[in-house]
Amino acid sequence: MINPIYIVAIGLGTAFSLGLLRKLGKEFSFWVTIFALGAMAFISGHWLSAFLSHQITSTVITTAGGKAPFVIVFNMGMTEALFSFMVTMGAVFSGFYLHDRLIESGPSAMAVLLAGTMGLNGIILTGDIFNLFVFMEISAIATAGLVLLVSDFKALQAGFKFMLASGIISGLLLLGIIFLYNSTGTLNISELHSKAGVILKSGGVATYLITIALLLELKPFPANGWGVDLYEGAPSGVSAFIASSSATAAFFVFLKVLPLGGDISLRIAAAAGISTFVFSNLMALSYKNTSRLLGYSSIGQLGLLVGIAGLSKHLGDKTLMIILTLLGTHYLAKAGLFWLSGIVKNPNTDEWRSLRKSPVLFAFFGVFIFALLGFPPFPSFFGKWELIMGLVATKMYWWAGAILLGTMFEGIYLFRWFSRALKLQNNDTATPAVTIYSILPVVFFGFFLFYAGYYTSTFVPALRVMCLAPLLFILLLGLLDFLPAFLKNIISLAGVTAYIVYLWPHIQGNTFKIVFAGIFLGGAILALIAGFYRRGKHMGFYPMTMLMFLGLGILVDASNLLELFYGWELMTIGSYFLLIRGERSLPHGLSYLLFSLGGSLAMLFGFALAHASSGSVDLSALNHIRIMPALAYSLMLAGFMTKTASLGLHIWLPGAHGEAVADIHFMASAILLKAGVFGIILVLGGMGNTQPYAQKILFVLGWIGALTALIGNIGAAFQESAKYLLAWSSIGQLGYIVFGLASMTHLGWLAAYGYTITHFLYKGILFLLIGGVAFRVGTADMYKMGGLIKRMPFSFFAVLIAIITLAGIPPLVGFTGKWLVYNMILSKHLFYQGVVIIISGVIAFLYLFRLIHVIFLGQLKDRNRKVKEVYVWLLIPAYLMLTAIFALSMFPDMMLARLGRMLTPSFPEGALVWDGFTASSRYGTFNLQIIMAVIGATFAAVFLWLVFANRKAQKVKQFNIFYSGEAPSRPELTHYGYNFFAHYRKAVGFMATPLVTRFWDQLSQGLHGLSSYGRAIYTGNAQSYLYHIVAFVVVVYLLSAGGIS
Amino acid sequence: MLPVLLTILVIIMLLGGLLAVEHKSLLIGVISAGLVSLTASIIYVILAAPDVAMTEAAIGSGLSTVMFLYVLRRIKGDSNA
Amino acid sequence: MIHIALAGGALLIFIGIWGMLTKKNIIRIIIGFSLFDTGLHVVLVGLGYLKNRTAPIVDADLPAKAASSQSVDPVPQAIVLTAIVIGLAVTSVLLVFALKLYQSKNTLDINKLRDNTND
Amino acid sequence: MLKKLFALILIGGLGLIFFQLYNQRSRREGLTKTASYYTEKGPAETRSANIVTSVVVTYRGLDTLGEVTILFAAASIIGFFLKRSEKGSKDKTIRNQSSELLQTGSMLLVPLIFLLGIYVFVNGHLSPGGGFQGGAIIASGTVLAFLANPSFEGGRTLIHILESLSGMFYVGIGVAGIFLAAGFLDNRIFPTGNVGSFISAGAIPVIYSIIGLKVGAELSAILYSLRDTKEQQ
Repeated sequence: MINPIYIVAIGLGTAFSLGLLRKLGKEFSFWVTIFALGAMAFISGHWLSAFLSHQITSTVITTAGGKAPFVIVFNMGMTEALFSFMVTMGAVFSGFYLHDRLIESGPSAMAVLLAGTMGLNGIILTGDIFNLFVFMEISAIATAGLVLLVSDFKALQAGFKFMLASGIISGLLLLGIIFLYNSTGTLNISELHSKAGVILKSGGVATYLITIALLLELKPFPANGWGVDLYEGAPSGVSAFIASSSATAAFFVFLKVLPLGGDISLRIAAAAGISTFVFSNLMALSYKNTSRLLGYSSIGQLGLLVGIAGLSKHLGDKTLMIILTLLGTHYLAKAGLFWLSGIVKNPNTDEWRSLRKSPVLFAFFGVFIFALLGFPPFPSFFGKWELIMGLVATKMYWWAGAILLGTMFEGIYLFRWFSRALKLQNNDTATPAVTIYSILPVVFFGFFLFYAGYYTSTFVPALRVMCLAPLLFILLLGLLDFLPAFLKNIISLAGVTAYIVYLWPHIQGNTFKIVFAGIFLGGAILALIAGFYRRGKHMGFYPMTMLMFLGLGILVDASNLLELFYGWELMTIGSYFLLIRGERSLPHGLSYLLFSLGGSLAMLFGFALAHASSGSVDLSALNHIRIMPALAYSLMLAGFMTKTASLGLHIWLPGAHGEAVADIHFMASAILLKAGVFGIILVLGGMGNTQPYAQKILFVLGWIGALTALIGNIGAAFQESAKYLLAWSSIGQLGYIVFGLASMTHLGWLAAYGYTITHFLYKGILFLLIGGVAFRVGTADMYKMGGLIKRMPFSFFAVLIAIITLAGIPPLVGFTGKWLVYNMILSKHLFYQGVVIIISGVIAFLYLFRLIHVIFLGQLKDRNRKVKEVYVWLLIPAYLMLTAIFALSMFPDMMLARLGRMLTPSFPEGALVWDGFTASSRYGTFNLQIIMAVIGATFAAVFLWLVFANRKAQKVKQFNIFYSGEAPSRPELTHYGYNFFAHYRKAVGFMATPLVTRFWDQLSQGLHGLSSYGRAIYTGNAQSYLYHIVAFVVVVYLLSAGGIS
Repeated sequence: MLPVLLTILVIIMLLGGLLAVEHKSLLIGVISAGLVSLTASIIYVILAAPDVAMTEAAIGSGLSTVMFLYVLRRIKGDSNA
Repeated sequence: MIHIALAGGALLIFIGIWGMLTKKNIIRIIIGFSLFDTGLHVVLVGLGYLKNRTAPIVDADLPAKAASSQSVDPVPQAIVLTAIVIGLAVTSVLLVFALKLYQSKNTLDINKLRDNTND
Repeated sequence: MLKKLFALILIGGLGLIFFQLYNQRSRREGLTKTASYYTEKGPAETRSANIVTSVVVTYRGLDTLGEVTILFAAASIIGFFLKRSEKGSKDKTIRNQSSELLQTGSMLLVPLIFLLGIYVFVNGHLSPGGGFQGGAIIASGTVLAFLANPSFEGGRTLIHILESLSGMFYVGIGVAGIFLAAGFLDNRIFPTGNVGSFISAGAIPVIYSIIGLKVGAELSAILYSLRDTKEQQ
C-alpha cells in the first residue's frame, strides 16, 4: 500500500513547486494541480478499494521514526480512506470546475487549493489532536483564500467574517487541546480515547471546549451567520468545495472527537444538530438567493449529521450506514447544485429556468434536489428510512418528528425552487454559460449519485433486486429520449408487459393485488395505447411515466414496508413530473409534491412505529401496532390520503388534474389516485375495527369520506372547464371509496372495491375522451362547446355510457356501488353520513347532466364546425373500457362475487348472498340483468317515441335567438351552459370556497413569517456573528454544566 | 523574587492590552499591542521558554507590528475607535 | 507562578475578546484578535511551566540525564511556537482583508462593512 | 451601551468556563508521559540539545510542515489577492526617500541582520532559536531595507525561488526519511553526531535552515505585497 503521508507530500510538494513552474504558463500549472490532486485521490482510493475488498485492516502510520503516542501518526482505516477519497475527489472536480478562475488568479491560487486539500486530508488522517488543529488552520486559511477568487465586496466581507469566526473558534480549540494534554499527558487521539477515566476526572471542560469548537466549525444554529454568508459570498466552485470537501472533513473530525466528551457531548450534539437542521431549513424559506438557500441547506444537512452522531447510541450499529448515506448524498448533490449555480450565474431562484436550455443539466438539477430530500433510488432514501426506523424503535419520537419537520421545510423551498425553474416562462433568459469545465463535474457527480444509490441498496436486504430493475429500464428510456414519441411508446409498452409477466406469478390468487395490478398496469397499457396519439418527441415524458407506473408496480409487488415506501416514492416523483406538464399547473404541481412529501414523511413515521412494535418491516407489521397505534394508523392514513385527495388534503388535485392533457389526466385521476386506496386498504386491514382507538379513527375517517364526497361534487358543479369538473368529481368519488372502507363492513368494502374498479373504467373513458374533445376544440370550457354529438358520435356514446355508470343510474354497474353503499348505511345506521352521501349523489346528477348536455347536445358552434372526431388512439382504450363496463354490468357476479369471496374471511358478516345473478342483502335483493332488461326496454320505447314525435322538428341556426332586441356583446356568454349553477353558488358556495385552501395558505404564511423573523439573527455584521459564537459557547455550557464533569 | 517580577510584567501586559483596545488613536493601539507581545516574551523567558520568547519577540512584537503599521499607513485620517 | 501566568493570560484573552466584541473599527478588532492570541499563548506556556525547573535545552546547566527531572514541559512550548506563526499568518490575512474592505467602502466601521443585498 | 453590557456578561460566562478549566486541571509535580519521553529519549534519539527543537522539527515535524504551509498559503493569498486588485493602477506610488544616513546605515546593517538570522537557525538544535526566529529576523532585515529605500526591489525573484525551493526541499527531506530512515521527517537520514556539537542531530539543522529560509522568504513576500499596495488617495 502507498504510504498516506504521500498525500501530504504530493500536495505540498506540488504546491511549493508551482512557484518555479510559473514560466511554463498557467495552463500547465493548472494541469499539474489537477494531476497532483488526482494522485492524492488515487492514494486514498487505492486504500479504500483494498479495504472494501477486505484485503487489509486499519493501519497506523508513524512519522519521524518514533513510537506511536509520542510522534504524530496517521490513521488509515476504512472510514478514513473513504472520507479522504471524498474530500480529494471533491477538490479534483471543484478545481477542474474552477479552471477559468484559477487561470485568472495564477499559480498562487492553485497552490492554495492544493494546500487546502492537503489540509483537509490531514484533518481526516491525523491521529494527533494538535496536528489536527494545524491542519484545520491550513484549510481555514486556504478557504479564505479561495473565497477571494472572485473580487467583489460580497466575497471580501464573507471571507473576513469567516477568518474572524474561525480565529475565535480555533482559539477555543487550542485552549481545550492544551488543557486536555495537561490532564491526560498525551495528544494522541487514540490514546485520549482510552483515557476516558482521566478525562472524566480532570478533562471535562477541556473536552467541552474541543467539542464545542469542532461543533462551531460545522456552523450550528444560531451561531452560523458567518457560515451562510461564506456560502453566499464565495464563488460557486469554491462553495461546492466547502459544502462537499470541507464539510465532510469537518464532520469527520467531529465524529472522531465526539466520544471523548461522553454522554453529555452526545446530548449536546443531538440537540444542537437537530435544531440546526430544523431552523436552518426554516430560515431558508424566506430567501430567494440560491447560494444562500444552498448554504442553509448545507448547514442543515450537516446539522442533521451532527444530530445523528449525537444519537448514535440509540441508532446502534446502523449509525455509520445512516451517516454515510446522508453525507454521501449531501456531498454529491450539494456540490452539483453549487456547480450548477455557477453555470446559471444569476443567484435568483427563478432564474434557474434558463437552465432548461440545456436539458441534461436541468435533469441533473432535478436529480440533486430529489436526492437531497431522500427520494429513491438515491442513498439518502435508505439513510432516512433507517434513521427514522432506528429513532422510533428506541422511543426517540421527538427527535424523529423534528427531523421529519426539518425535511418538510427543506422540501418546501427546494421544491418551490425546482418547480418554478421547471415551469416559468423561459424566453427572456440568457443561455447558461456551459463549458466543458463546468459541465463535466456536474454530470459525473450526477451519475455517481445513481451508482451510490445502487451501491447502498445492495446493503439493504429488505429491497429485492427486482425493485431496481425497473430503474435500469427507465434509465434506458432516458438515454433514448431523443427518439420520436411513438417508438418510445412501443418500448414503454414492452416494458410494462414485461413487468406484468414478471409480476403475475407473484400475485396469482391474491384478488386484492390482482385488482390493483389490473388498475395500475392494465391502466398503464391503456394509457400507453392512448399515447400513440402523441406526435413529436415529448422529451422527458416517457421516463417519468414509466417511473410512475413501475413505482405503482413495485407498490403492488411490495413484500415489505421498505419496498412499499420505495415504490410509493418512485411513483410520487414520476407523477409529479406528469402533473406539472400542464400549461398552468405550476402551483398545483408544486402543492401536489409538497403534500406528497408531507404525506410520505407521515407514513414513514407510521411505518417506523409499526416496525418498532413488531421488530420487522414485513407488511404484517401493520397488523395490530402496539406502540401509539392511534398515532401510527392516523399518520399512515393521512399519508395515503394525500394521494386520494381526501378532504383537507385535496387542494392540489383540481388544478393539477384539470391542467393535464388527456392521457395524463387519465393516468393521474383514474390510476394514480388508486394508489392511495391501495394503501388505505392495507392500513385498515391491519388496524381492524375492534380496538377503541380504531373505532374513533374509523368514525373520523367515515366523516372525512362523506364530506369529501360532498365537497368534491359541489366543487364539480361550479366548474366551467370540463377537465376541472372531472377532477373535482374524482375527489367526490374517492370520498365514496374512503367512506365505504371506513365502515369496515363487508358491504362497505365491497362497494369500495366496486367503486375502485368502476371509477377506473368510467373515469378512464371520461378523461381520455373529454380530454380528446378539449384537445380538438382547443378549450376545456364547456360553454364554448355544444352540439359536438354530430362531429364526435363515438365519443358521445362512450361518454354517455360512462356518465350513466358514474351517476349510479341503473342498469349499469355504477348502480351496484350505490346500492351497496346505501345498504351499508342502513346496516350500520350511519344516517347522518348517509344524508351527506345521498345529497352528494344528487349533486352528482347536476354536473354530470351538464357534462353531456353542454358539450354534446345543443347547437354546434361555428368555429367547431370542422372539428374532427377524437383521435382513434384515444377511442380504442376508451372502448375497451366501455366493453369492460358492459361486461361487468351484465355479469356483476363476475366481479362482486369474487370480491365477496375475498372479503368474507375478514368480514364474515353481512356478505351478499348470491343466487344465480341475484344478490341479496338484509335489505333487499337485486339482479342487475333483470334491471337491465327492464330499463333497456323502457329506454328503447321512449327513444322510439321521441324519434317519432320529433320527426317534424325544424333545424335552426345557432344564433337564431332573441334577447329582447339587444345584440349580446359576448354571445358565447349567453350560452345557457355558462355559469349554469350560479344560483347554487350563492346558496352553498361557502362550502366550496376553499376554506381548506385558506388554512394551508395561512399555515404557509405563518411559517414564512417565522422565517423572516428569524432573519433578524442574520444581520450580516461580522461582530454580531462573533457575539453569537461566544454566546453559543457560554449558553451551551451553562445549559449542560451539570453534565460536564 | 521571580513571582513579583512576573506579576509586574503581567500587570504591564494587561495595561498594554487595555491601552491597545481602548486608546483613541489606532497608532498607539497598534504599538501597545506590540508592547504586549514584548512583555509576553519576557514572561516566556521567566517561564523557562526561551524559544517561545525569541519567537514572540521577533514575530509577535516585531513583524506583526510592522504589518499593522503598513496597513495603517494605507488608511489615512482615521483613528477613532 | 503558574497561577499568575494563567490568570494574566486569561485576562488578556478577555481583553482581546472585549475588543473584538465591542469595537467598531475593524483594525481594532484585529488588534483584539491578536491580543486574544497572545493571551492564549501565555496560558499555554504557563500551563507547561513547572516550579524551579529550567528550559528544556541540554547544556552545561542541564545534563541529558537530568533533563526529565529538571526541565519544564517542552510540549506546550513546541505547540506555542507553531501557534505563534499560525497566528501571524492569520493576522496578516485579516489585515489584508481589512485593507481591501476599507478600500472598497472607505470606512473601517464594521457596521457599515456588510452586504445589504441579501434577499 | 447594551452591547457592552452584553459583552461583559458573555465574558463573565467565559470567565466561569475558564475558572472551571483552571480548577479542573491536574496539578502536576512532574512531566507528563509524553514530555518525559521527549526529555529522556529526545537527546539520545535525535541528538539535538534543544529538546523543543527536537519536538518541533522531528517528533512533531508534521506540525511544523503544516505551519510553514500556513505561512505559504497566507503569502500566496496575500500575493495574488493584492496583485490582482492592484491591476490597472500601474502608477508607482511615490515614496518618500529616507535620509542618506539611514540608507547607508541600513545597507551595512541588512547583511548583518541576515547573517544573524542564519546564525539563529543553524544553531537551532543547540541553543534557543531556530527556523521561525531566524526567518523572522531575516524578514526584519527586509523591513529595514524597505525603510532605508522605500522602492527597494532587490531580491524579489530570489524570494520566490527560495520560497519554492525551500518548500520542495523540506518535503523532499521528509520523504527521504521514509526511505533512508524510519519514517516521514525522521532526522536520522544523516549521521546524528553527538549532542551539543554543531554537526549533530542529523537532519535537524538542515531542516531548520530550510524552515528559516522558507519563513524568511514567506514573511518577506508578505511584506513586499503589503508595501506595494496602492496608497489611498
